[in-house]
Amino acid sequence: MGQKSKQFGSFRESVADIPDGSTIGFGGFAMPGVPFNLIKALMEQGAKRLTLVGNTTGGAQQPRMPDMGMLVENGQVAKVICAFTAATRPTDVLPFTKYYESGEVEAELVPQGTLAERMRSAGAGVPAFYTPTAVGTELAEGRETRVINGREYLLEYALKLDYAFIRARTADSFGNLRFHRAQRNFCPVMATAATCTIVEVDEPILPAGAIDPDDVHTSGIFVHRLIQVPAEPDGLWPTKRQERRR
Amino acid sequence: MGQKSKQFGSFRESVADIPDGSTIGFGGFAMPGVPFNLIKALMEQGAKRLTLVGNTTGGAQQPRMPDMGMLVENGQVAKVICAFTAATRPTDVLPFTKYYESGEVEAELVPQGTLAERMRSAGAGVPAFYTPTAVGTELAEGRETRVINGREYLLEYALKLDYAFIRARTADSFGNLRFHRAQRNFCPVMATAATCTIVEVDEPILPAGAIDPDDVHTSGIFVHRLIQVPAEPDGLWPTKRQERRR
Amino acid sequence: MSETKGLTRQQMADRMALEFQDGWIVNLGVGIPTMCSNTDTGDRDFTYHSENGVIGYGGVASPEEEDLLLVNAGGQNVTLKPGASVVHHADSFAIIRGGHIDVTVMGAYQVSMTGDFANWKLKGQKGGGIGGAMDLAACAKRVFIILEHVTRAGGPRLVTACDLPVTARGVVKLVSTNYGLFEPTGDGFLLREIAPGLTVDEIRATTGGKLTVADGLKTVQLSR
Amino acid sequence: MSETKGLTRQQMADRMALEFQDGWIVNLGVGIPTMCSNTDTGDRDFTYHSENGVIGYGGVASPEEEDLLLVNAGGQNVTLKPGASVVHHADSFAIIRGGHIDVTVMGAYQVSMTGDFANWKLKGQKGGGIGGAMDLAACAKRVFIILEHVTRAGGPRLVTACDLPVTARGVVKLVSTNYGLFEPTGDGFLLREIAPGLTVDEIRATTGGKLTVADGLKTVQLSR
Repeated sequence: MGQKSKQFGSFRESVADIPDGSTIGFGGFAMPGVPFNLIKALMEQGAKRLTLVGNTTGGAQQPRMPDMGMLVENGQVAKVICAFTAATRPTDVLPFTKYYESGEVEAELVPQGTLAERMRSAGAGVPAFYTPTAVGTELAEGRETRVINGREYLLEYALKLDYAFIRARTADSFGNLRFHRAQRNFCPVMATAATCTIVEVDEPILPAGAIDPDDVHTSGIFVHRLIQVPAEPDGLWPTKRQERRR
Repeated sequence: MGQKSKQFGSFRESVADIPDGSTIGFGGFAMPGVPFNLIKALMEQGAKRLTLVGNTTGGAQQPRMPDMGMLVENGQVAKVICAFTAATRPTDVLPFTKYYESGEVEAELVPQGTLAERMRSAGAGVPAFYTPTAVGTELAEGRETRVINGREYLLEYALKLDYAFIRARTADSFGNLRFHRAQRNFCPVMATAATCTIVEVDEPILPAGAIDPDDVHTSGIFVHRLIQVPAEPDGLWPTKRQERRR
Repeated sequence: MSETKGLTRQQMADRMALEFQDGWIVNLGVGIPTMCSNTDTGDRDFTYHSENGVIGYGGVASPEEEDLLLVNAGGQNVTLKPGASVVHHADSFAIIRGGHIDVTVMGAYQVSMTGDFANWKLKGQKGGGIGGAMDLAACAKRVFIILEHVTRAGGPRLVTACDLPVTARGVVKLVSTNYGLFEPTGDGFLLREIAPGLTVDEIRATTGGKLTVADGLKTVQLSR
Repeated sequence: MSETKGLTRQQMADRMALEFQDGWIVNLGVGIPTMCSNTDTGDRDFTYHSENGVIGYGGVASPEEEDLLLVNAGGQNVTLKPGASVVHHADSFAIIRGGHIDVTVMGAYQVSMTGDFANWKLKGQKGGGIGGAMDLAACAKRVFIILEHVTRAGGPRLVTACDLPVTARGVVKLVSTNYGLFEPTGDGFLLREIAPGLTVDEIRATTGGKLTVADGLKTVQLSR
């Protein structure tokens, strides 16, 4: 279903052409689904003035793995769009905080479900939708609302991505993907919202047709580049989190 | 994950409490996914003044299996909401047409993607969304549009269902479903939009946990009643369509 | 359909299919557009998408291959190519509405010189058959139309303005008829290629709006 | 957290969990709310939903059971119950926004007598941690809050009006604190059950708005 191979030989090559100023979505929720290897490659590649989209800037957990916050610390980021600019527990201070407070980096704080739906809408050709989320809060101040059937809703706009960086368990050569358990999270949604979706894959890439059509989580029509993650230490893999101290 | 069984012993029992005036969605696109047995049971049950939602009123194909049009012919229907009130080829006259033209039954004609998205929105708590579909056409006359980023869009509202009648290949006792190939179509979407989802299932109902969590198409949280389809002739199964004559 | 001049139905589809580029995601309407999948496009290979959520279907199934629960948008039992997948209807139209379809090929009653087209409702009909046509028409990256050049009564189908209810406005990029290959230009049609046995004058006489002719007008090349 | 009067954190969670009805779909926030899953609710059984799309998770995984790619919303490695399934983030929040969650239990800094609550941003903070809280708060069928009854400085957390930025307005149905079980009433709070060792006067002195007391006030029954 097309002659061009989607398989790339290295993470470096797979991110080489990403220009300054790109908007990039990063899959992942806690460890599962985070594209550690692509983030590392992007830090080496050095693109600047990026807009990053993801659940959180990261950095609150140990051991720390490559996250959006590291790109901030690396001076590559103009803006982040995420559901947390601070950690869930106020006593955890994120590395991101000082860059945000100093004004070095801009942030747009979006409720997690609205964030997911804005990207889903971008992929689905819906330019705007109404949601009850955040009505009556600081986030709705000065924004357009509308009463439908007696309830107040906030207007939210689609959020398109230039690139999506995601991680999957299994892929075939056409780019069909399967995720394992909570690895799925934002990954399939970002794939639909992005002009170019780059996937780091846990397992060796299978021939097209090896995944039953009923079992595909993300169709290859949304996937543009595939790279298999090598074994450690060459590849970065999820690790067990250290227990928090109380 | 709850003590109450979702399994019903007969189609008759599974539709017994459906009141007059209900809005019911019918899965299916061509033969796959059509809940033939539930439609038959509803014809016997006799609820009146129903609003039916589905792709088409049916009846253009041979052999004719239970379809929305039969409920119309049975005098049970006030309104249909669908993507076809006439067949794709104008020379095929649907049985529905005479009821519609005489004004006995009302119809709301909705583009297929808008129909699916309106139900998805109902299930997803989105009361309204914008779409480029049908802008500039007869369907948009007198309706609210809005220009976003230079393009004109039509405002569409969520479409909730009281009941969804769908057909699946596999189910477990919690109601998790899997569909085979094109059987999926509207079925998972209608399940999310309905207050009560009733499923006719091709295969014997499995114990909870028999379907890998990564392989579930529709979560049991959207499913309320399950009935296994008996073998023919007691159960109605898809059959090969007759070839059309040119 | 009555005997017509110029290209056969399969030839009209073949000419259109030669426009597809390798790797395109293609949605084919019922009728003549479906015949595009029979065209030999050499090394170029496509992913066929169907409104009911089947991505990557192949040819019509032989009796041995037939799966009653696997149909395309025309209700035909089809096969799957390696790499195929299935999604539900909302996701299938998210693919369409989201602009992920590279080309949709549809039949029509009329195409106007401004790129409007009509294919869902006859004159005086109450209701009609929209199906996925309005979503595809408004949202695919390219809308290509295949139709017979003239009506049974001999009137034009390429018209200055549609007098039937339109499916979408200003979207048609290319039209394949039995008389040739055309592009709507706003104030008429550009004849890009002419069918063997037709003359420009014949075409001009049966086409609405101004007919312009491509420099060095070529004849449609036929492989069958 | 400092030593407090009345119920322990687990007891506050236990009391709340006893409100859940058989078959409910339950979303538990990080911290004390998660402890609701430890409560013995007898024959009643629930489906736990997590924002990241895990439907039907079970307890925290033992080292042998641990799957690094299976976490709940708090990032804990969990197990799955029979009947579990996984969806992506947009579908997971479609479940939330669509009103399919029977109850969400969250922690908070403040709850007001009109049912507003605040849990995403501290005073003077730039930005904050919203996560899925605003979606859950606005859309779950019931919002239950568990919090310590007084601040470290001894001030009330059940207040006449939140002075922190709110997460949602008018949504809180029930509050479990170490002092007892409360319902916001619009102009104050209804004390439904009192914790052992507390007096109504102590509670009144540390609660914003008017405190009303349920007829035949019961003491919170503790199983541990």
